[in-house]
Amino acid sequence: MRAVSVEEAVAKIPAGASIMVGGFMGVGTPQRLLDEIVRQQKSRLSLISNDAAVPGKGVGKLFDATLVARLTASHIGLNPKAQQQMLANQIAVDLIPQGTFVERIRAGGCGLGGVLTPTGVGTSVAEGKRQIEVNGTTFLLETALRAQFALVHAFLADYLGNLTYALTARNFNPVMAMAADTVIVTAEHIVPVGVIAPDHVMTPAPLVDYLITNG
Amino acid sequence: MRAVSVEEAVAKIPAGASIMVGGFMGVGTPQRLLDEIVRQQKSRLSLISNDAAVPGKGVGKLFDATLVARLTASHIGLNPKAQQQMLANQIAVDLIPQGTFVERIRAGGCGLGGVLTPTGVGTSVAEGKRQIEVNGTTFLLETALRAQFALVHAFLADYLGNLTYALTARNFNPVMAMAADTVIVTAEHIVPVGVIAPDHVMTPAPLVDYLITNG
Amino acid sequence: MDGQTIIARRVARELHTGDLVNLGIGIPTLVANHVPPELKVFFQSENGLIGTGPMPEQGMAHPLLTDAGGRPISALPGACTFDSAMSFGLIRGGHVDVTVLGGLQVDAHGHLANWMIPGKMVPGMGGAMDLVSGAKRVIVAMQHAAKGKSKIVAKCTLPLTSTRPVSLVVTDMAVIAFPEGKATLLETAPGVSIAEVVAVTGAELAIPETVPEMKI
Amino acid sequence: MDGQTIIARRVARELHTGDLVNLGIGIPTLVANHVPPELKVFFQSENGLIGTGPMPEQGMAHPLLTDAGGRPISALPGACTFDSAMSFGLIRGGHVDVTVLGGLQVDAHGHLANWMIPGKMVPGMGGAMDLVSGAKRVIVAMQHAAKGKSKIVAKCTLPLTSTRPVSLVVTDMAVIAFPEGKATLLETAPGVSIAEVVAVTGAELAIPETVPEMKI
Repeated sequence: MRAVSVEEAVAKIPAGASIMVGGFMGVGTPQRLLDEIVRQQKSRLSLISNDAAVPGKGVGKLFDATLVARLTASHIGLNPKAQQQMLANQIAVDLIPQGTFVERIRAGGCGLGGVLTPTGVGTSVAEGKRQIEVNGTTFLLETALRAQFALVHAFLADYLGNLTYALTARNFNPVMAMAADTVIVTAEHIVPVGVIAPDHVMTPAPLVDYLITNG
Repeated sequence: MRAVSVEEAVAKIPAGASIMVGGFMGVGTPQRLLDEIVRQQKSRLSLISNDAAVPGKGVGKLFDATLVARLTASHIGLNPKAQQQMLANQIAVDLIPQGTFVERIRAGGCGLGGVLTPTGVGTSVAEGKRQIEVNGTTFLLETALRAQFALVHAFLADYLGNLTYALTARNFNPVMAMAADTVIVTAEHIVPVGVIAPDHVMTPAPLVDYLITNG
Repeated sequence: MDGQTIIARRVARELHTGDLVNLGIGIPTLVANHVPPELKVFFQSENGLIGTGPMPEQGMAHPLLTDAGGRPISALPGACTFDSAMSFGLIRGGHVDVTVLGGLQVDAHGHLANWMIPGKMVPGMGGAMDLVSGAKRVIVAMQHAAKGKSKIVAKCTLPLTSTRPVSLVVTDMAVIAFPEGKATLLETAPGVSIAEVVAVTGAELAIPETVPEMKI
Repeated sequence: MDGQTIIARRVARELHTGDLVNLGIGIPTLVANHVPPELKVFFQSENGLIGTGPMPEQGMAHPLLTDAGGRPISALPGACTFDSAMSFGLIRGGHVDVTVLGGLQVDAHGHLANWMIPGKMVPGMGGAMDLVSGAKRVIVAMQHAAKGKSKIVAKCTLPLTSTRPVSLVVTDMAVIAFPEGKATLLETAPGVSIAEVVAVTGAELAIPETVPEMKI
């Protein structure tokens, strides 16, 4: 793990990169990283995020700045800008069930090729997907999902990079922290080693590549 | 959740039942439940447990009392009694890689039909299993594993049934607590509601069916 | 009593102490207000919480504690939090005893459509498909008809949420279940006759010998 | 210096600050004793810990803090614990930078057999298959020969642990890698000649122009 400024971290992300961003309707989202992505105008991003938040908040800012070329998400209904950009074919959008979304990312982070889920069998979600029967039940094969970068927001980060999350801001963050080549973290508080008890660490330090420094 | 005596809880387990037992080499194992199973001589058990521990400890006691008919595990090398019973064909043993073992149980608990793992491809583990290719890589299809009963050992349990585990005694316990029809829990300490902070709960209360009372 | 309150009160009677319950947005959210205090139910918010409590008092909201719509909530004593993999493990794995969801259409076989109107509303399914596939019981809470058209239809014309039939539909006019895959009228709302229900139902309804009035 | 110490010291030189490292039982365990203190390495114990420390002082052991063999260990400041699904997610997902494992046989293509001797030793594979499938680098630490027979063989006769070739084999006599799928002698142990290595190696060995002596 290296501690770097937000400018230095975002400079590592090329235009056109695939990025996973933690958060649920903007809660638990690394806002400082998103602001800096907008400032550095990283365009044509392939965004993997549960939702599109709302304009002006969380990943919503990426749609305000029209920096997204492709979106993989479970729900974008509360961001009219993302909806407009989708309907105008400015963004290619892949909408998938939320449980499938998180399970595909988990598979990507855990070295699994995919999982068999009952969700979506017999619906439009099944189109183009392999169906596999196990003991007489039909499942969809949903394949692993990874990204070049995971942008993660923690509550506490210690000097080694151990992370904890608070309340409903945990959501997709610990899962995404396993599923990207490079993991960049912002934290509400950076604390000395030992402040987080071993049993309370949710993302182990070796998973973190860059921790954004204060100020 | 109901709080019951260890005698009452074990009385609910019929002979021949399938039971998942948490613990790793006897660490994090619900010892009181195992002792009572031996006392009540529940025989022909189908045991799902990472290992066979050692004679006299943890699930090792079930082999001492020859109560196991079938074992699904990843490692039994440190229990000569389990080895003998396997080699004498007194126990049917299914040995599977540890990562596959836990992932199959997780699938069982999370409503997945199975997972695709690279582990075991091209080895004897692959025999009789479906192989599935994803983006040019071959994976084994490993199907979900569930049991009638999960016997779980926690560090703290609150009056509602929320659980935490300590240090390396967590291991398979939270995963198994999701993958059985009936979940029976022993805890080192039973504490009032609120003693365990929401972010530190590892097994949510609604998963627990029976908590074994003190004494 | 208005239609939404009738629905919410009737659905609340389906819950039991110890149940893990997930409420969708819209009318389902209102159910929480009608659960009697002696009933100890666990409410899950799929963004990562069991034990959701009411809106916090003025000035007490925490930005990291919200419902799935991003609105501030509180957490009851004994609440717990988790990541999204666990949240949907609970949902898909059958650990949620009851989910209550809104509906656009429910058909004669109990199939639900509630996530998309092609060419019009394409918000994404969020957690709806997992909830209908995985929860032990799926209750649809919706108005019986919208703009004069029945939402109970012979066959869904909108994209399905799941091929698994729902357990129960509670509307402002009736309670309907699907024994043996056939829409069956179980109860009528206060002051609503069987004939009135049949008149505004777009699917064939089996009518048992006795159809009691909803207790709400 | 005895053979085990040679192996452990040489393997330790493969580790870098920040690496997440998993050590198997036997000789691999000894590697931890030879890591220089300025090297900040994370050691994983697959029963659920990153940050394993040395045996606790007399009277300080805790029954809920052990290694994968059930022996008491300690935890360093900054350690963290997790369940087995996470532990093997780390392993299978390529988050472990280096795993060091014992071996029964390694063949000319780098295939490892280390978990079973049919009819004799059937303990189960534990975590070995996941580690060899998933860790970024797999290092085998073993004696070059046992009972006069080379453990480096043309083709494994024992059941394979994985079809993925290992990255490096470190023995009491040599360091061997498998560039382009071919066993290649990289280094010899102090006082051991190339000819001696070749004589006790059961597989064809590519010998580069210069084969330096191990730095240990």
